[in-house]
Amino acid sequence: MSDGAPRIGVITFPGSLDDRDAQRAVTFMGGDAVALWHADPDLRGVDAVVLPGGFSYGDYLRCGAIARFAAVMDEVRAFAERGGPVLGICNGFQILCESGLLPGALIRNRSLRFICRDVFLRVETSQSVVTSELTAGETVEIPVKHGEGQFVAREDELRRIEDEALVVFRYASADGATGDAQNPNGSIDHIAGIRNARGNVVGLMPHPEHAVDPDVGPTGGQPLFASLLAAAMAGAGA
Amino acid sequence: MRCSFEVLVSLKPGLSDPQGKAVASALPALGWTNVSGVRVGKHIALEVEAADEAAARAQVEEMAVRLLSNPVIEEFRILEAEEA
Amino acid sequence: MRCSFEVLVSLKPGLSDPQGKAVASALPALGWTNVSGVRVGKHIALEVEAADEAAARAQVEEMAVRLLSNPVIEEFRILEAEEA
Amino acid sequence: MTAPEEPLHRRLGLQDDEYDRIVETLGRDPRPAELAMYGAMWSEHCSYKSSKIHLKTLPTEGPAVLVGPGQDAGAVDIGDGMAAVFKMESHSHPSAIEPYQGAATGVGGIVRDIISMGARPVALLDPLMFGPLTAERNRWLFEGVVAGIGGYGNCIGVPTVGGEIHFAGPHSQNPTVDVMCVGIARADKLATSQSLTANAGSLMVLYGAATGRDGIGGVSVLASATLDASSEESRPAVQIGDPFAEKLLIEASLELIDRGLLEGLQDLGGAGITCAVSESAARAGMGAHLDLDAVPLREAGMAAFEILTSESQERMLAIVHPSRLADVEAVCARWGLTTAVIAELVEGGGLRVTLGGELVAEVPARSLVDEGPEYDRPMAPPDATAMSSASNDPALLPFDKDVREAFFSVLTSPNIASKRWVFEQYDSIVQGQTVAGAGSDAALVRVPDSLKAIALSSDGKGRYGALDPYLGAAHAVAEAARNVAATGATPLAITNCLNFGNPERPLVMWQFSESIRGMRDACLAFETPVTGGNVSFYNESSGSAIWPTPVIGMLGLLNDHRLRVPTGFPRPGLAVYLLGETFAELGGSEFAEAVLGVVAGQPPRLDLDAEAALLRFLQAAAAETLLASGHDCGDGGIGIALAESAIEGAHGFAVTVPGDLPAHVALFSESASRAIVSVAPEHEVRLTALAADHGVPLSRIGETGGPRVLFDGLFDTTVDELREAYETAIPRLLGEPV
Ligand SMILES: Nc1ncnc2c1ncn2[C@@H]1O[C@H](COP(=O)(O)OP(=O)(O)O)[C@@H](O)[C@H]1O
Ligand SMILES: [Mg+2]
Repeated sequence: MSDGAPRIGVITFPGSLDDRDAQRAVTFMGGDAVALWHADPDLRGVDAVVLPGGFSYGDYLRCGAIARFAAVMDEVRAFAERGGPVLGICNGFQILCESGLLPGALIRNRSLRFICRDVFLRVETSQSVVTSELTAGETVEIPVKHGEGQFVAREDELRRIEDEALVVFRYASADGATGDAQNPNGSIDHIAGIRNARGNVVGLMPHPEHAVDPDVGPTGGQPLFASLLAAAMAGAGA
Repeated sequence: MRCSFEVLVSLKPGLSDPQGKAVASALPALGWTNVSGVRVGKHIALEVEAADEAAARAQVEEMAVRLLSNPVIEEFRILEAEEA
Repeated sequence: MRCSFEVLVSLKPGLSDPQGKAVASALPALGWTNVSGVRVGKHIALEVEAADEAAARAQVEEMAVRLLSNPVIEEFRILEAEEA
Repeated sequence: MTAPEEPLHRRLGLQDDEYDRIVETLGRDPRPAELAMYGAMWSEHCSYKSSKIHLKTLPTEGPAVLVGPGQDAGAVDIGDGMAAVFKMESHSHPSAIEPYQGAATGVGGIVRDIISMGARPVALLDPLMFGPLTAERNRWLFEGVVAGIGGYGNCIGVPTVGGEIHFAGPHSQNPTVDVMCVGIARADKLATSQSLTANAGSLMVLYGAATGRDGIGGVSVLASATLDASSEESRPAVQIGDPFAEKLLIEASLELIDRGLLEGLQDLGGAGITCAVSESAARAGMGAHLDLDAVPLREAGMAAFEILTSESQERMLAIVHPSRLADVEAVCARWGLTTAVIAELVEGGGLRVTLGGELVAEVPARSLVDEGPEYDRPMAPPDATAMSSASNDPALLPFDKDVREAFFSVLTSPNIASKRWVFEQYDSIVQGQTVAGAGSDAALVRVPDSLKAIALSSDGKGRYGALDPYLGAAHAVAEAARNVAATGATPLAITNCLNFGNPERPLVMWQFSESIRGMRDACLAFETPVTGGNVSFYNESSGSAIWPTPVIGMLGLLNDHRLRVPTGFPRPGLAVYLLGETFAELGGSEFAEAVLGVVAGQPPRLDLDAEAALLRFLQAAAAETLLASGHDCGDGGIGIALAESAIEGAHGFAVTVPGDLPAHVALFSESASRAIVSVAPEHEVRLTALAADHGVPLSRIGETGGPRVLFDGLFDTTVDELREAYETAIPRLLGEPV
């Protein structure tokens, strides 16, 4: 990769499936993809970390329940505390919730069925490492593919999430209208993705890495990766 | 000594329980209209090798909190140990 | 009267239990090396409105066979009812 | 239930003459464990004893074929030193008992076939057949099978990009669950028996899951002889798939191959360790010492015959030079997989098996693998009173219903209606190469880091097969090729899964040989050789069998995926052409069953030369970028093909159905070798000329445009109305909110 390109680490856990896809998306968007292994003692000095989609440890017991104990997760936690950009996609989102890096949890879809389809997401804030290049109210088209993507949180927690504007994406129609018909999994308040208070840690169920290459899908994931690369450039995690 | 335990994990009340809903909505069709409050959770059986039951139980508690349940949305109960 | 039951559903012995296996192999890394025989199953809590406990229990038996468990691969146990 | 006085070998499924063969081979009476080994290896499932002599007649050679039948999977050359590896297999019997796990473990099995060739699995397809969804049990089987395929496929990161589903009464008791897996490998890294370099002293390393009492029902009769009743109960009727373990197997196996650490690789499937060890040894022209004490067990106290024939999932066997053992163990450990050296290759052809230090079996490896029985079973065509005859041609039946009504009945018949409810449960995009998935005539999967894409379609024609098994098979090959060509790709080769009843019944055997004949003729005509497949017999209950259903898995190649032709109408203002000719052919049609309620008559004729011409024309037109869309005209006829293109592309059309046939015949005839294409006005002249060059008849039947759908002089509707009917049909049948 060209010098000066931000180095984006993609962690592979046993059972990660979209790790290569995330690396490809990073490269496609001009970043330098660095493969990280769950047992690694460090993050190899990357500028941002992506926890990819998949079924870590088969998603047995609970999605992300076992992966969160991986050696590399201590580094991710420290990196996040330093303000480093961390993106959790699908299973990565679940791992971040299990780790306590993000509030709430993800349970079986309302339909109890796995669902793979393109959906529209309404951007709720540009104050996050994946939406700095977007403006609130915009919509992006990105596929979902998950069986356990229903976001839930206890009432008090949910209130905090909404009050502190931690919701980054909601499932919506192309023109930004939310409703049950647009909500593929029954997530509360149509929540598709959230951030931490600082905005450097983001998790979402949809798969932006499958929405950058126009030959194989929509392109709504491009601005998310562009934002992530920009944040990585800024070097907050160093 | 070796003690066997059973850990029962269930969703905290108030949280939506899609599996419970599915079961509940399947019941009437099968002729059961007198059932309510269906909640579906996990049942984990395991055996622990420890000095005494108290020690074993304390460890299972810790395992339940750290791994077997997600305190954010779940609560758990440990069933009486019986020596294996 | 309204009785609450808990049905514990677990894989028949002899069947491989991928979930149990995954949990078991994760434990040592967390410092727990003394755990064995991990099996992961389902826990279903529900309430039944019936004339008496015997009737309620009989119904739960039937529900467990027909709906709550898959007799081909699972076995179940019903926990003592307590009046709700 | 077999009578207790039955001799052991019969209860193991061995015929008396087969038993005599064993005695002759060994020069003594076989030990129980040896009987179990022969019983498993000489079973229909492992030995193909009833089908072999027929399968031999299939064309297997071709310029693109790198690996033909006989290996774990076939392989074709896709250029740039790359190979596509593919195979289809059935898991119908287990799925009938426990649909979720049965289908899930079916996916696991076929994926391991691809891994064992050294290829990375890149796509799955799932051709399925069930009884009508009006019956509760069929809905349970359908929902369970689909969930099982998704549950396993989604968890191992292999996209399910296509398949098909049909519903028919004869498949109620015996659903047909076939799964096709496709892999991609560097041609020079293909792990085949030719590449087997093992010598005496090489080790056999079993890695993956532990061995339990799985899938040994067949030989469980030995339990009474050798085991107590308690182990009887602990013998599971079905298996639980562990897709996570499979994912680790994929990554570990590919790393082992990539680093050149292996001398051979073999998956464990039917007949378990017995098959893997004896095949590996026989292929190397050697024998082996197998130490059952080294096999990691899931349960204590397993008997030799159980360990030998267990079909526990998620296991692989690697042939490793002793100097590489440490590296192999390290790779597996990194992926969290257990390894065990269970055998060693030895000079001479003997397979020597010990347990607890005792000799439990000693047989020639080849006798298990290559010297199994072969049968030329008696065949008999159905008697004259059978359905298939010109006398009950549906085209001659009176039809006075409203054509519009009939059209919507066909469009919403579960065979035709959208399978979205199914394919949205599958991850069709993981690995990031799915150029076209479900909804396209053939799925297109890009070859990583290239412009190439492989085109995949699976097709079975059960209803035609029921009326005429020769035509059923030939049409299946034709439709699969047409689906591939409609995207602009070149059909290269096929795999198949042959789903039939009891081969000991002459009628079933006749259906089988007719199907093989039809497949053979079609494959020769289209130059798409057979690279492998799978035979599933005994799909019947109480004497009534499933429809004879050979399912074809076609693999094609598109050199530049940017030239792909979509199935849907991409925009308004295009000219719509019908390629091919329409005859009064309603025999075995969707219309006949859905509207007239009969499965009768002769299936459409199939002119193999006309079909081959159409295939060539579709590719040529795509290469010249003349086509805005292309869709094969199959089940349901012209009207349905047009509707599917309109729904898929979200653009309506106005057409006049050509010819002077009665309206319902013209609209619903399923005449072969036809397709619907749309073309930009500026390309019409060239298209017409090209069609003439290829001798493909074509007629301009209308234009695309707007939300409206008009069949001139027949009826009028809208794309939205079509979509609503097409998309909600199956959810409605499942009693879901729509
Ligand atoms: N079981 C299935 N799994 C995945 N995709 C399916 C399945 N059944 C049908 N499809 C998809 O739906 C589309 C229509 O299927 P079908 O009508 O059989 O196509 P065709 O008639 O052109 O062969 C195809 O793209 C096919 O791949
Ligand atoms: Mg079809």
